[in-house]
Amino acid sequence: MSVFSEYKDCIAEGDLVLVWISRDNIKPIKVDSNEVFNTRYGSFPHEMMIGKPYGSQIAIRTKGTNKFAFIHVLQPTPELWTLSLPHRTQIVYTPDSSYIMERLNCSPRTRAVEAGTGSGSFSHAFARTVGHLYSYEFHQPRYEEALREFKEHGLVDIDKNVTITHRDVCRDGFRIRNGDVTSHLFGENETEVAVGADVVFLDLPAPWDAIPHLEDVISKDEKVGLCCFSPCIEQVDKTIEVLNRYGWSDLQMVEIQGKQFESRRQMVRTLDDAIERLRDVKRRKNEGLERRKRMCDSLLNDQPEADETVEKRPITEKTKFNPFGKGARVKEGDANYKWKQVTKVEPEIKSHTSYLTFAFKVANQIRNEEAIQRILESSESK
Amino acid sequence: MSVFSEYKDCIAEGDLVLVWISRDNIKPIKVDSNEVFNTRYGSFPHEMMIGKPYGSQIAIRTKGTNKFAFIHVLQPTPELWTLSLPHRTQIVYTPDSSYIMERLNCSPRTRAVEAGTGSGSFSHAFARTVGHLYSYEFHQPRYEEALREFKEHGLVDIDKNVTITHRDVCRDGFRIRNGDVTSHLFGENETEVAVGADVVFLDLPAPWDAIPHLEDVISKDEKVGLCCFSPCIEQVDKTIEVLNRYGWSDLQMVEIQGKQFESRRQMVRTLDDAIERLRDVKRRKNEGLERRKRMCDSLLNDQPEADETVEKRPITEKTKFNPFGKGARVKEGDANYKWKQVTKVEPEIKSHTSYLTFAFKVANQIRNEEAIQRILESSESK
Amino acid sequence: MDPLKQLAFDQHVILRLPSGNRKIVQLKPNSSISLGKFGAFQVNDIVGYPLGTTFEIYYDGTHEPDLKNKNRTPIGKIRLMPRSENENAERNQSPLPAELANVLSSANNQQLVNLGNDVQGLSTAQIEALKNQTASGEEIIAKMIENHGTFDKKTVYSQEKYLKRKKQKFSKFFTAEYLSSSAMLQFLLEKGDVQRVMDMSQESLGMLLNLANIRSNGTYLCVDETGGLLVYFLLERMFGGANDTKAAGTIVVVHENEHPNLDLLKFSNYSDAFIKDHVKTVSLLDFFEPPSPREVEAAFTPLPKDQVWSLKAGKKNAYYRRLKWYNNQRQIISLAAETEYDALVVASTLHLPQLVQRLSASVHGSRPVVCYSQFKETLLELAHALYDDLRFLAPSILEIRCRPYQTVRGKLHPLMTMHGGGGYLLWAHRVIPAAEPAAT
Amino acid sequence: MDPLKQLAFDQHVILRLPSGNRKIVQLKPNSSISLGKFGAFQVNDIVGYPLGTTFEIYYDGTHEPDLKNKNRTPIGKIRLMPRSENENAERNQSPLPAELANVLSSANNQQLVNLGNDVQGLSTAQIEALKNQTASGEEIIAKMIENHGTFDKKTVYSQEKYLKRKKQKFSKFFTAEYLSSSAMLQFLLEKGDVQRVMDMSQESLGMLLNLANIRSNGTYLCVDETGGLLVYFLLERMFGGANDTKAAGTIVVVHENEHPNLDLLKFSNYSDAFIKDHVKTVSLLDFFEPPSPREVEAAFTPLPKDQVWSLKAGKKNAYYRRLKWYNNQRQIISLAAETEYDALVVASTLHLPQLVQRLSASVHGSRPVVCYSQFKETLLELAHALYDDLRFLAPSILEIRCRPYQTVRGKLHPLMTMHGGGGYLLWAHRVIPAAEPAAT
Repeated sequence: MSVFSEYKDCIAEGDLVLVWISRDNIKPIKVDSNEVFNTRYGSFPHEMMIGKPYGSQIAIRTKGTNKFAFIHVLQPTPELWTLSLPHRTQIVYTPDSSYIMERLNCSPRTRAVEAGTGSGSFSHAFARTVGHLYSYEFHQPRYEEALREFKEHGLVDIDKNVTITHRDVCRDGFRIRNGDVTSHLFGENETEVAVGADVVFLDLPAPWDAIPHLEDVISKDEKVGLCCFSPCIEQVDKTIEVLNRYGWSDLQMVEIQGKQFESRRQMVRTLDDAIERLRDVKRRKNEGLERRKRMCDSLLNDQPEADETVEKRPITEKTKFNPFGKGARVKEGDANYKWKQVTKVEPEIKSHTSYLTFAFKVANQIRNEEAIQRILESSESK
Repeated sequence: MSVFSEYKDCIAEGDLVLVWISRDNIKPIKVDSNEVFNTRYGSFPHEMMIGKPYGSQIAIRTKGTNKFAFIHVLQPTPELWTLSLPHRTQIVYTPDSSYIMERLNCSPRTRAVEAGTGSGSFSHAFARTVGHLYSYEFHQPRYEEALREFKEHGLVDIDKNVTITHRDVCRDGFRIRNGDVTSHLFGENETEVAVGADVVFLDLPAPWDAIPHLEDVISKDEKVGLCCFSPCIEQVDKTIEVLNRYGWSDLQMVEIQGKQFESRRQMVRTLDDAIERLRDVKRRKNEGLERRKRMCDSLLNDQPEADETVEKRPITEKTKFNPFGKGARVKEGDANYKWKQVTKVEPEIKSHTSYLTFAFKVANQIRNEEAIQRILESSESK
Repeated sequence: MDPLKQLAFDQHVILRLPSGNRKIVQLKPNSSISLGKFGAFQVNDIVGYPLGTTFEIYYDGTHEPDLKNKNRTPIGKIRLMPRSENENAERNQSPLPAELANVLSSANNQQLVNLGNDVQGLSTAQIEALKNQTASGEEIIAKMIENHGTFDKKTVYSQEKYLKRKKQKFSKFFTAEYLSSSAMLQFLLEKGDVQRVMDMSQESLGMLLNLANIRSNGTYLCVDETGGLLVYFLLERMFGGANDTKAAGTIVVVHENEHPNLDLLKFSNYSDAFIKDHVKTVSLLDFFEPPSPREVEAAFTPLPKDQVWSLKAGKKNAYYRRLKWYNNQRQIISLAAETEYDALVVASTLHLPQLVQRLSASVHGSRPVVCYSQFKETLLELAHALYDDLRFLAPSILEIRCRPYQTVRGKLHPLMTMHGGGGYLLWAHRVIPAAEPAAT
Repeated sequence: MDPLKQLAFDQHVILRLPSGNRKIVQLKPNSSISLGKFGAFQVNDIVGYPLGTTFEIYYDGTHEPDLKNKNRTPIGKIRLMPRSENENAERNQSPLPAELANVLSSANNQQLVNLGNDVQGLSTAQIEALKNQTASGEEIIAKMIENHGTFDKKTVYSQEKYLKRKKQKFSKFFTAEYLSSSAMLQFLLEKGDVQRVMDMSQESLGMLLNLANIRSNGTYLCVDETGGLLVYFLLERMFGGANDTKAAGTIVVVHENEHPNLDLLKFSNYSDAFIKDHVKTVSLLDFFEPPSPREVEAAFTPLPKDQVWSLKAGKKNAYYRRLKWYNNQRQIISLAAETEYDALVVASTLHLPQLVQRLSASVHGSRPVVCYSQFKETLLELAHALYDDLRFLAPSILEIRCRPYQTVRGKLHPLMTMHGGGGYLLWAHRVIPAAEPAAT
């Protein structure tokens, strides 16, 4: 079974595991009891993971410094995989892929076509959800890499729900025939795969060249949904033109904008405290002036040393009242201060990925009149 | 002096005043001691406003119901005017106009060209800030209405900083000559206005037709900034093409997105309270069951009436513990409950107004070599 | 007929009207459905066509006037909408709708002076008469353009705006769509039930489903204050509307009130039996204070079947009542104390830190915790609480917004106004903290 | 020469570099300015040209190598950048840069296999040699394309990306711009001073200036924790950089520490005298607890001028010290107790409800109160406080965001990544509540 399609309880030898080091450092590993996972914080023998439940924190003392270091070991999901995967191309991120899947109503009943495979990020999300995914990749090295990866992840195999095909769909269309470079294993008398897709996702520089070929592989007796993923607005324009020409309707282009927020704290600094601080500074300044004057006077007048204890206070100290910890390094959330919870958007936001152009098609708008009559008659006879 | 360009202290007869009834109901009135301002909450005689400082709340008791009703009287600003003005066309809202003004570095030194005038929303903001505004409107009734309004607002007059001209700038350009339909009052030997604009704002359906005419009116010895305001992306495309052709550079198109949030409160409903409530319901249900059983038993057994007081509690009451005021109408912020401050975006947001395309031009990239030499020599001799 | 592909009898479907509004209807055999000003039709006339088909209602003058109720919309006939009309955008290169092809237009509105309704040559009465005749929406609109005094003074842009408005007013067509969870959400939002659905949006829910890794064969713990909408989203993702699925998968709904509220599921096309199999409910009280297994087992012991059969009628009934109680108690114990869930999905207005932290005790390691809230501020409080709790990995607050465009060639731009809101998500993973290893 | 139109000696200007980075420099006569890898130039060569001019630095081989410091950038010559290069976008219809006109390209990257740097025929050493010769950036890039092994296997899109990257690396041009307040903000953000400028954005500041109705002849109360940036924005809007303005207008800055921090104003081109005239500062303590006028008047009485003249030297000095103190105290009293401000503008990390409510006592009726904050949550708290205070009308929280596009024909799209942040604004008006009229 695929580690992506089955919930696993404990980590076993040979499992694909995602090691969470930090938010932007998640590494896939294949568990091997002879191996060690190295980070700059310390080394974690795979042995420590085996038998532990997924989600476990693995903690060590580092050799040299004897510091506490840890990682978390997670079971892969398509969304975590997207955060960790090796980029072969620009990838489709979860805000886009999740919207596309929801808008095209993806479920175990779905038969989906995806071109191109790219880094396989969206393929994993599709594979988790749909009945079958037909993925196409035109770039030979990327095709081979994706095929190997999908096999390793248990997505491509007999009984599995992903088929990947090496193909320039813009030139050669979507039909998968015996002899093509594809992961599909043809049966004895099988000459062509019956794709019958009801969901189509095109992540291609020129989707308009691929759209005319879709007729060969889409389902004819139901509503089919399509999404084109294009970075530039001019691509959208050309896509709309061709979609209209080929009988797709209900066109709508949308953008998805995703933002992530950090949870932070800001010190609550009251006006009263700020004023009191200034008052204190002023007081001390005046005291300092007077003290200096008195010292000067006493020096001149040669008075007794009775006052000395009072005067010995260092005159450099400006203020003792320091409600905001100025000058010190105050840690956010320090219990000695009051804090207000605030959100902060990530410093760099993904302000644009691509435009999503949706369209739909019901190829054969016909009904079986006889079947309707039969149903009506049978219900009347009841 | 214009009520828009001079801070006034108190309301006087004849003043243009903005009456704030509610956030989306702001009405401009001309103060006239014989008039009454009517709202559906009550009638406010202008008399009550005269002599009061701007910003005053005017409060009355309504005649029939004797209810407390009030309005606020404000001095107009371009931003408040934008919220209250009669829409002759789509207007430029403050998030856009403020960004344009800032990006084009508007100040009292600015000489601005605006086409078209439209509802005059942006004209008021320009007039507040710039040295001079040349506004053009091609639609005759709108031109006349804007002219009347600008005069009333003290923007157009001798010594004032707005000139409005009736013109189809796409066809006839921007030059203002003696004999044109314009608010400019020509001097005796003056045949043409020396516009010399360093800021240009084009809110036109086809800005590309106007751009070639700009050469006549823009300043030549400094950097000139331009902004085109267009709702559709195809307009941006054509605009970019023409801007490139006419030597404008540093092109950048942006969108401004403005959101407004309401400050609200959400009741803090703890899990413990919710569980306690269920416990209470269950207890009462059990008690009810037992009570009914006991009443049944006592009826059958014909017991004394000693227990009656206890049993008379109405058995319909489901729970006495009602920490969240269920069933009652709880006002947001009711002091009997705990609340969390939350923000809520307005129910309908302006998701798009127009694309803003900026471009810049330095016409004459030359310097006065002699002047430079003189400065250098004089500084050396010091 | 496959009710997931074709319009089927007794199915709930959602109709899209020319105004852009939606309406949920059930396709009862031999009944009719009225769409008000957009006409009325016989259910039998549309059943069997693919879901997503657009139909036009037309009147050929043969319909019987309703003598009892003159205001009742007469039932028209149905034909398939010709495809060229059945589109938001134009098919051909020219962005000009056919209706405007032979009409003059102005380069701008310069000559246009607003005269209100006076420029429309047809009186309201004449238009009403047209409507009651055989005239289709298109014919009415064509007549109105013909009789419009200053139509040629408008720009093409203004003409198109006019046309669109009139089409929305006089066209009589509708599209019958599958009632997906997103369609139900859209319907409720348009209906004004924004608070009821906690201001959710399709994009936030789509993100929630993916982040929570929802799929068939999972067992999910869920708090749903929307009356079943969230549960419907989960069901659709897990089973795709199929009653005959072989897939396993369970949603356990923990509810705040004595009885769960999943009313919206009655519009779904899942059978009661299917829902009973795949959706379990348990109150917060029962979940956090389940009965003790020992007491339950002590109170009742199921009998072997043959012994039950031999019971007398009265006793048999009592036995089955007790058995039902026993099974119910067993189920509560199982859901509350014996299940490690594959995700926690929360959409609740209860104070989140307490709720999420306590429910998460039942979530398996490495599984996602996803919480929807209308307000970012409540998630912020939750995020800080989860940060301080070692059982949660990397809580993040997310905002997802979809921005739809007017998707017409030559006039592409984002919609000018949109419904605000859409809420926020918190995403974290349940993890199992390790004891700090002893210093070596 | 008008320093607001032309590059002037001793002026601070901001230089835009091919990398998109910015650099603030002062144009000292007879000095040179180094832009690192983008070359170095003589200030005298650019002064006098209009602000906004783009210059190219070129080396014709005549420059003296710096024998003492080989790493020092040699000073090149200046010429005006030909206008066709001086653009982000292409002039002509074809979206193809001239460099690619005679190069083959592929319809897609299908044939492209990533081989790292090996496909570049020129070695790093060869490129370095080219750079040290007379070669201009364009010549180097042309040579690199020529020697690129698989350039013809790239799509046009990929080729353009390559070209852009190389241009940023090897081009030697810069644009000398006026140092506006927005430019200064941009510079500080790029420099990484995000916290110092409270994560402000140009769009939020622009909105703030308009909402606060900032213009010449106003008297504004201001709290500025950004070291003077906010004050600079106000000054620019009020006076447009002109030292010789006849316009009145004052900014009163209330500061939290003993001394105000308006350090950034030293990069502005306003004279010290101008700033002294138009920017007054007073500490929070002095503002809220000003000296009593009676005590100040009792402590000192200014003498008529002729009496001052007749004072002896020592006494005269003492008199002037006392007079300075007196004027200072009088000014504090005037600013704190005798001025009704035309707007309150706040950018502070102090607890806002207290701060804004107390400062607003000095704001005239009908005048705006605008508060910038990096965080929406602190403004939310403020909004609730102002709602409960009848002196404030309709507090609103606003978010303004600018979304820039890659503005190239045929490849229009929003920038893929952007700096987050930009803060939020609260906008309200100061009003004067009326007593509830007696019931009649």
